Amino acid sequence: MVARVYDTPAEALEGIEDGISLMIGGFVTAGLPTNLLEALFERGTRGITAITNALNSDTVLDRMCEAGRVDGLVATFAIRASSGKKSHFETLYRAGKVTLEMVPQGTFAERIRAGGAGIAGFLTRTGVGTPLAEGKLEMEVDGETYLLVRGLTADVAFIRAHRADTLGNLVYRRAARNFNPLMATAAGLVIAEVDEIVEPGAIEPEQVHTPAIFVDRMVQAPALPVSWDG
Amino acid sequence: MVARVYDTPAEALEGIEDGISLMIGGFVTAGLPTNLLEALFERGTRGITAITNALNSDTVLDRMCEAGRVDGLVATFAIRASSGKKSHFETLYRAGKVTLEMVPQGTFAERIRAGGAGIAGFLTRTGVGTPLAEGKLEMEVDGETYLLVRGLTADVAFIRAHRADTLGNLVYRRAARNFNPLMATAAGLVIAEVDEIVEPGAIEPEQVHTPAIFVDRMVQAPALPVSWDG
Amino acid sequence: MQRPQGLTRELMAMRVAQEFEDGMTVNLGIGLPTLVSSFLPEGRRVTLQSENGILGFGGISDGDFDQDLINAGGQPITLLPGASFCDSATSFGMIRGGHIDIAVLGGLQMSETGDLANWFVPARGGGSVGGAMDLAVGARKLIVVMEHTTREGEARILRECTYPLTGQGCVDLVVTDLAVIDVTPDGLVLREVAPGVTSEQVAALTDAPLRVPNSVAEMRL
Amino acid sequence: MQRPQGLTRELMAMRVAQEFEDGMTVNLGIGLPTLVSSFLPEGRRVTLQSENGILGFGGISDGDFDQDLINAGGQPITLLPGASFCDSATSFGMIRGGHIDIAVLGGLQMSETGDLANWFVPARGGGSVGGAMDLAVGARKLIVVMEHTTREGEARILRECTYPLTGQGCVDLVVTDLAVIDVTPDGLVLREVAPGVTSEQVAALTDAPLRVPNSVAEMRL
Repeated sequence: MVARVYDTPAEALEGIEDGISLMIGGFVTAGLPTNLLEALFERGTRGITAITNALNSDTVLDRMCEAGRVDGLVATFAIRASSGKKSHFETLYRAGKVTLEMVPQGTFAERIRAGGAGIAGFLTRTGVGTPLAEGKLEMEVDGETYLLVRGLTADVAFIRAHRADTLGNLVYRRAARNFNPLMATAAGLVIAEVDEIVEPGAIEPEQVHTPAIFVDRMVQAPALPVSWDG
Repeated sequence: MVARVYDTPAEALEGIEDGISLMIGGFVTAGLPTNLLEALFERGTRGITAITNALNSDTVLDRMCEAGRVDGLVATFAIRASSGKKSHFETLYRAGKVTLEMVPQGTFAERIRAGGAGIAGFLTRTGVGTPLAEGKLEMEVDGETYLLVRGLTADVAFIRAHRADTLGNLVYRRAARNFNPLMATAAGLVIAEVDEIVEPGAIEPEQVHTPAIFVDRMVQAPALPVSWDG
Repeated sequence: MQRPQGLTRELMAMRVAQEFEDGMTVNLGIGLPTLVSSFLPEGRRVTLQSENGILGFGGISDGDFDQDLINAGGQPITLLPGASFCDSATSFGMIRGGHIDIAVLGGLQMSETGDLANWFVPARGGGSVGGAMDLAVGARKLIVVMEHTTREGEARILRECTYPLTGQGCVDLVVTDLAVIDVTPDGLVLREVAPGVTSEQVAALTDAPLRVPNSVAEMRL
Repeated sequence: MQRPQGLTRELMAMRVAQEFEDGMTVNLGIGLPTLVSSFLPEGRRVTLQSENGILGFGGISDGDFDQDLINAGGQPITLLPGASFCDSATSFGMIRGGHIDIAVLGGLQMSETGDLANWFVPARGGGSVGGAMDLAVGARKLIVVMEHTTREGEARILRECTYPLTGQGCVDLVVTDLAVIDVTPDGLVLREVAPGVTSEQVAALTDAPLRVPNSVAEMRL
């Protein structure tokens, strides 16, 4: 499919309904689609299951939790082991008002890649003998124990890239890549916010990180500063 | 590890012994490490299990078969359905002198990626109900049948890239990429032949296709023409 | 019954290309399917993907040969603006992950439930699988293009394939030199016949049960 | 027994860095392990990898903050010539696939067989796993760096961990403020003691059985 370019983040969300599963790219401050998240907050969408590496306090996602828009979270980092500022998510989680599926980060990345590539599951040693192995099938291969872990897909993915062409080819900047190219493959509707949109041919064919086939919608929007309290 | 640069393909093969499993990158005419293969032929190495997308007649790999250097092949394309020029490999295969494991091409690529990424196996629908499912575990996921396929690694990989820096970061040209970056992750010893070797920093960090961590040895050698009779 | 004269390979390719809609991404298999790239419908943006890691290429190139710029059949190709390259795992991720709208494959046999056999010829005792099995299960829609019968006049559309399979229940549509046939949950349904060919002739040359609606259109090419 | 004065965090980091050999690629976990990057042995080429998709970075940056150039702990970093970026699946492919020579992780508890617990604090009823489980099973060698005891003086090196595990039998070496201990097939073996600390003191503050060779070296820093 050829991607469609929208004028504003709000317009890029047309048709998005309550109850979606939503992948959100980014790692700490790098490569977060904050414009799209702010627009989604503004839109009032509810019943979201968010699939994202981390939920930190003082982020738009945590404000969405506070506003009761989030039903559940699939993440690698959401509850701090150390004391410090508690997120709204943590408060809600401890009150049993939101669900949390904690996934080791490498397994999280691989599950999303698998989901996008038609791989229903894979065998990893990560998590064997830990609480995160609960409910998972164990298999022996060559005398080593592995967990069978399922691929992961979502209804919608919000990603952030640096440069796009009008077809939807994407290039990421520095460590803003992280989960974005993976999530671009694994959702029914993929919406990218980008710093700039250029004509086809302006990106070298060898330098495309996410081929246009994966991207449905785009909007040009500068990266917003992301707060992070360490 | 930091990659070591060798002066000639022959020298880049130092220490390679008989009986190795050998991944060989390339697709038809694109991205074949022919300099390394010619050097391996010259070296007289025997007992090779070759893991490569295709074996075509009139190639150095087929001449290695003719010379009795190859014990087996893991490939997606090796025996033609149509008549036409028979490879030496096919003659030997029909005489029971070499083994062949035929793998669907997507499964072949994914098995190598898995091998390099510590994934012991994965579930794919590809091949279900076909002769290539024989001996593989079938699993049901959400009412769909999948095959459990194993990851694949090798002792040595020969790959071809366009540009390298002295640390071992690689960039591929056009469709020469194919299996090369996958094989670079999946072998104990990875040897790359490249068109040019530049200083660290000359390749943009965003544009590296194969990070240096995967490459052990490099040699600068121009691409040889590859014959291909369609 | 005399086998009717069917479409040429070029006309079969032209008919297949009509299935492509604006904005679709398509993978064309080796052989006859590759021909389809010469007949892409004007005014429709169709993106071609090749499993060796190319998205967005043009036609076959007749310029200088670049070893590194070939399609899955090894033929030299041209690039269009906005093309991209990727590795084979990513490329088959596109295919297996359901991101390809249509794949077109050649066929040796197909069954009434859409099983496809197209890689191994028992008479020759050989064949190679290449990317066919991945395309068969992965593409959202699979079109098979093949002669309606073998050179010896034997049916290729059977109750069950006798050749080793490429995929089970994977075919959605078959375009032959004689007809266009849909694979539906209720079996095979004749959609169109080639000019000068009758529904009865098609049915007679099809071993699998074939539902023939009251009115069957003639192919428009 | 009075708990002896141990190494500072900086000295622990310095001792860990001595394990790095020329040409190695190393992943430093969040917290104390990150400090190790300030003490890389001179003259040895050590490449740093961060699981958020960076290979070949330098130290912590004190220049303008670039949101897109951070390590796994969210700290701004500098790039060295020859650095590269990749996506998280590729990055964890490096880790899980055994391409990282050494990972350094913080710890809460470890067992005599090298089990590690470092992500969940039962007293707080919380914790997050991040990339720790992948690093624990994937790195060729896993070094844990932690205080020898809790703030309350309880042993962290136990017969069995009481906290939820990060990985089973994954630790190869532990560096504490008091000692360097190898995890071997025969159990824990004391390799070095901190300056001014005796083997007896270390053994007394270690709940797991600890083999003490006849001669135990003092750490050289």
